[in-house]
Amino acid sequence: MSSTLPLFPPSASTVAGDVDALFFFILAVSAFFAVLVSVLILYFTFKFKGKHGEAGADIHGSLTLELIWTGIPFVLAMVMFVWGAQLFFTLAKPPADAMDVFVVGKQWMWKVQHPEGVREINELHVPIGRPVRLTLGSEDVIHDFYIPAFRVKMDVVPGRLTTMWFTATKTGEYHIFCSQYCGTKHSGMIGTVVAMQPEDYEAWLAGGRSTGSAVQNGERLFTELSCITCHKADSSGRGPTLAGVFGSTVQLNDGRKVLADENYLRESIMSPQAKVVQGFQPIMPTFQGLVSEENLLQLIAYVKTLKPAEPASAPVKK
Amino acid sequence: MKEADVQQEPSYLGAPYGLASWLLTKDHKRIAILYLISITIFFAIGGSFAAMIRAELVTPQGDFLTADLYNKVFTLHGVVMIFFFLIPSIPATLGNFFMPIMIGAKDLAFPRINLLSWYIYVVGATLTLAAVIMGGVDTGWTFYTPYSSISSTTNVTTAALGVFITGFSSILTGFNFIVTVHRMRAPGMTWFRMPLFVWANYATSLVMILGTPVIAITVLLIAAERALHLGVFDPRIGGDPVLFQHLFWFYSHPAVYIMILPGMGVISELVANVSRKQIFGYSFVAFSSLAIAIIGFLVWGHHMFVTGQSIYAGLVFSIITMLVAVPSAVKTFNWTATMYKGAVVWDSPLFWVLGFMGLFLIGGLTGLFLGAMGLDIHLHDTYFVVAHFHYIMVGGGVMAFLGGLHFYWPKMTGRMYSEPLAKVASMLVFFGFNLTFFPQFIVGYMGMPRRYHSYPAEFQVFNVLSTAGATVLGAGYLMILLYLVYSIVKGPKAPMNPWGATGLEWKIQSPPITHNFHETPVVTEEAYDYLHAPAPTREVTHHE
Amino acid sequence: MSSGHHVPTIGMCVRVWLALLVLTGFTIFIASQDLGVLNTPVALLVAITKATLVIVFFMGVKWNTPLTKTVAVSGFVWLLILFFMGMNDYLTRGWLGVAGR
Amino acid sequence: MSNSTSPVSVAKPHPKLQSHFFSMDQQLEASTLGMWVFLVTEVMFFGGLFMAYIVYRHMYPHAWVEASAELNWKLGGLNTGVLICSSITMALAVRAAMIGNRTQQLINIALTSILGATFLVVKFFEYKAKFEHHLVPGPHFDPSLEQGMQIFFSLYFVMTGIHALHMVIGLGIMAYIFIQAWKGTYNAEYFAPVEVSGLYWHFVDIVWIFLFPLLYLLGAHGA
Ligand code: HEA
Ligand code: HEA
Ligand code: HEC
Ligand code: CUA
Ligand SMILES: [Cu+2]
Repeated sequence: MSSTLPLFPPSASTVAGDVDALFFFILAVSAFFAVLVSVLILYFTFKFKGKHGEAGADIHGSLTLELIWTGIPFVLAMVMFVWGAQLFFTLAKPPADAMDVFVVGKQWMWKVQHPEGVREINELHVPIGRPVRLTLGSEDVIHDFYIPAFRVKMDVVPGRLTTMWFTATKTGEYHIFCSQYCGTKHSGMIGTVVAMQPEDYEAWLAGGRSTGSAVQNGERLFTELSCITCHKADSSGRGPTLAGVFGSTVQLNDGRKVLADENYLRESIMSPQAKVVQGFQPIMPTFQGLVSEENLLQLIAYVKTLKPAEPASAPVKK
Repeated sequence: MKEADVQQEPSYLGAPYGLASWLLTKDHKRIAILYLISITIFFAIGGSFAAMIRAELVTPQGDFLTADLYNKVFTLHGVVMIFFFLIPSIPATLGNFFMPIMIGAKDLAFPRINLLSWYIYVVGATLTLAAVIMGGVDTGWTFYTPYSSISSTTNVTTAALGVFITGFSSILTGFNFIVTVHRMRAPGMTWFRMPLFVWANYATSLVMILGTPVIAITVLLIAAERALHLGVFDPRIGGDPVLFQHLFWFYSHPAVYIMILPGMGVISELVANVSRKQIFGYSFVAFSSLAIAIIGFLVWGHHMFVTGQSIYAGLVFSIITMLVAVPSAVKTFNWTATMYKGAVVWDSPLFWVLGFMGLFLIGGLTGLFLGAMGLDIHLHDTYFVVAHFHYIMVGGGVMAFLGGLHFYWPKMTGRMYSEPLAKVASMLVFFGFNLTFFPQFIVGYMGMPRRYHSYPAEFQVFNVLSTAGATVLGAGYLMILLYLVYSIVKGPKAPMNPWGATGLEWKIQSPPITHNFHETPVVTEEAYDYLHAPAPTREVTHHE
Repeated sequence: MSSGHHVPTIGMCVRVWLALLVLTGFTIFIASQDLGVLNTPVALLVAITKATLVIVFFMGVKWNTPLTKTVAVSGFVWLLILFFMGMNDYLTRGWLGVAGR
Repeated sequence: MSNSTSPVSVAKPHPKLQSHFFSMDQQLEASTLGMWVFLVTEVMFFGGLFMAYIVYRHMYPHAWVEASAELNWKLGGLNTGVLICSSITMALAVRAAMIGNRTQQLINIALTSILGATFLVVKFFEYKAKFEHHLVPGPHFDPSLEQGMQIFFSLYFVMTGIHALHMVIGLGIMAYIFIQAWKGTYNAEYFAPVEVSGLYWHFVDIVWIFLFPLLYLLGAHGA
């Protein structure tokens, strides 16, 4: 342990300061009320000390006071809500240029795959100054990916994908914790984020053993699992073309419209009949049990890159 | 208010004697005592588990218990403390004992069902203990799926059934209270003459009957999934584990108000008594109980901000969470104002009131940190949360329970305990408590996750402090246990009204007779009429 | 003593009974017709009508105190809270659109 | 709400008046209110299952229709009719108790019980068919069925199973009040137990009124 006792976690991401600011604001409000009430009750205890048999003053209440102490906490609470909600939005909407990293949690380890294909376990190397977006999947139970120094955390839920993002600002090594109880070695499901200068990161990437980028792997799987037989680049296959599907709004055959986000893609592969695209038969087989959570992420990464042939009709904005 | 003349009749304790007469009793006061004994046992069990947790966490390595054992220990600590101690604590003991008396009734509306609820509690508790003996259960008290339903290899089914069954005891208590308040009030006992403790218990009962059935069916679904393969939350067949959390917290958030509302009721009684003054803003305190009970049903999603719940839902839950803090604020300020220009007597109840106020404040205010979505991302499932809820549940709930127990002890047992010892114990508990749980706020903000059997070394200092505090805290509790038990044996006889308090319960003999009143009282005055309250009578002790 | 307690007439019971049987037949019939999006609302409407008939007449809420009426309604109101606040989540999961775009 | 209790002093207390009540009226009101409060808890109990039902139906609309088509709506419809008939006999039993007619009480309680038992017998045959068709969730569940159907059947079994359990309890209650009615316990002064049992029975009927269209009738228009 260092000689000076740390009382505060390191702040090493762009949002850490904002989170701390909100923390200090609520702390100030809380301290004010805690001190106010404590001082008052102690003061009254001494000041109005009475004897047995005496009675206090005949006071029943005051509407004005009630309104004041309903109103002020209400306003302050709303400020906290708005501030907290704003921060939450920031933390929930990754910037468009974020680099995509896939994380799969399983009892009791983290498997990480970088866009270029480098994999690591229980470690996550990231460049500073660049937004990183994690797509999280779980192979068994709920886990939670938590980096205290970045003030970010997200549950990793089996059966769906979740996302989180951060931009590291300071180089160094920080804890990764699994923060959702997941069984025996929950407390051992920890790791390290290594935040590096971008050039160091490039060097590290180059030194890592890459087994092909996520997209390349996804493309390979797309052929191996014979998705390609039904999903062609044009509309000649038995299934809809997947070009440009990501981010578009899909019309289903029961009249509903859904947004094709990662979870939709995931569901389309794992339980294809839940949402059937309009004009198609529910013939796509389920790949549940055939693809691992990692392969799934790769497939999705690949599908996301498929763009329609002529850019003019691209439904994806931006 | 002459008293010595009504002291002669045999009390509920003595008439008739015998174990069978207790185990088959329909007297709400005896059932309250049965509950009191049971929950004390469970507090000791839960406390022993807490001691094991704290012993483990002294060192970072996790060398005292194995990881599996640690997980079972904190699970059982949570399950026992919540379902078998804190939820029944005030309602089933003090509520059961005093609510009928306070409204001038001879008993609850359904005495037999009242007894049944205790037996159900015992059966549920036995099942849960059976799960412990058969090897424990390791899911955390929250039983999150799919860990609980498909991954854990421990006795989840047995424990779930235990919780399921205990739920019905809670439902029956709540249902009995509601009917009693509506149908059993004595002549003249209008709604706005009822003591605030009755209001609080009424609000609690609403939560019990509206929320508990949902947790019952939810844990039953887990049992069905494990035992019969009737999977509903299993992601492998397309189930959504987050749905479980919705159902779980639909009950378990309101349940935190089951744990604190009766405590707030007790504090309202105590604060008026120690100030010897009418409660400030009676109707605001009364209605804030109802507001908390009702709005409390709309905020459950604040436990799920980072589970992938939709942002829109998160927003709604967050804003209502902030709203529900306001009635608690109203209560706090009204209690404070009650003390203004009072005649504050420094009897032992005052110490519990002050302790409660301080700790509940910190606990409640830290709830605001957690309710602010952006901040909860960082704090969720860290020791900050652990500190938050212990401040409210132990600092608030248990303090209020102990305060109530000390206040009503003379009435319930007919004996006085040692005032100086009680004051020392309350301070011991207060300081031990803060030493235990304040460091957890810091270590939580630093990022230490909860339910960790081992942890990085930089968090050790705080954990050592915390364990040291827990030792003091445990000693405080043990001390209370000892002098209270001693008082039953050797304590001086209690007078009818040792605190000079208002209310029907102080106008009958200590301990009360079986049907509480010789004749049905007719109520003509508002509650907390301390201007006309009798002086406390301590002298009766001489008549011993 | 039980002057305040309404004794239901046999005629009323029979009428309610017939109405319930007819509604059951109706719901079965309507289920065989495809009404598109109206399928579920119609089925629910019929079920709610039937339940209301049972509650109001067979269970005697009509002749009961306001308190009982409140209690009878409150259970369903609370259930709606569970449904609404819960579905709040499920119906808005795609609210933010595709992350990063 | 006005103060509901009044100190009516009854000349000679009714033998069935429990000592902590003032009057038979108060006692009756307490037990009816009690039953209604209890039924609220029952609403919430089944409500949790309906919540799950809504969520999964929203997620797997297609599987829901497919799975529902596997259920036998004719048997479900028959059972609906049976329960509705048992509701009127129950209502008549309460009426008979209120007017103190012992014979009518006995007949109607017996009819109610017989109808309730019929319901359970039909249910038994339905369950049996599900086992034979590998529609019971778990390792034997037909793997060729689409995702979501297994959850439908899990919910089907839990919902109807718990409903059937309520029916069994209801039959126990019927047996009890039958014996009491036989002894001539109930009359215009004292009929609270019959009334309260009736409330319970009708409630169980209401649950089925919702279960029937929601479980059995989704697949009908497709087929
Ligand atoms: C008795 C129990 C109890 C009570 C009463 C409360 C009360 C509150 N709780 Fe707490 N809570 C728990 C027990 C309790 N809690 C438990 C057990 C958990 C963890 C469960 C688990 O995961 O295992 C938890 C977790 C928990 C979370 C989830 C944390 C997470 O897991 O990420 C949140 C988030 O919003 C929260 C918020 C609140 C709020 C806002 C209140 C409010 O009601 C508090 C209101 C009180 C005050 C605010 C103080 C008085 C007010 C003033 C003096 C005026 C000043 C006020 C303002 C300016 C507004 N609690
Ligand atoms: C009412 C509820 C309640 C109460 C009273 C307590 C009381 C205490 N709790 Fe508990 N706690 C919870 C509810 C409660 N807790 C819950 C719900 C959890 C979450 C579980 C989960 O994650 O699933 C939790 C988790 C929890 C943790 C976190 C574990 C983890 O996440 O890894 C810790 C750690 O310090 C802790 C400590 C303590 C301590 C030191 C006490 C002390 O206050 C206890 C002091 C008492 C005693 C020491 C016993 C007193 C002595 C006697 C009565 C005399 C007789 C005794 C004997 C014969 C032995 N608790
Ligand atoms: C037997 C043919 C077939 C195979 C093999 C197949 N699909 Fe499909 N797929 C379809 C059809 C038909 C649809 C449209 C109906 C539907 O939504 O189920 C579809 C829909 C989809 C969609 C949703 C498209 C949209 O426009 O919304 C995605 C994504 C998808 N498939 C991905 C895959 C992937 C990835 C694989 C391989 C792992 C694969 N499919 C294999 C036939 C197939
Ligand atoms: Cu993974 Cu905890
Ligand atoms: Cu909560």
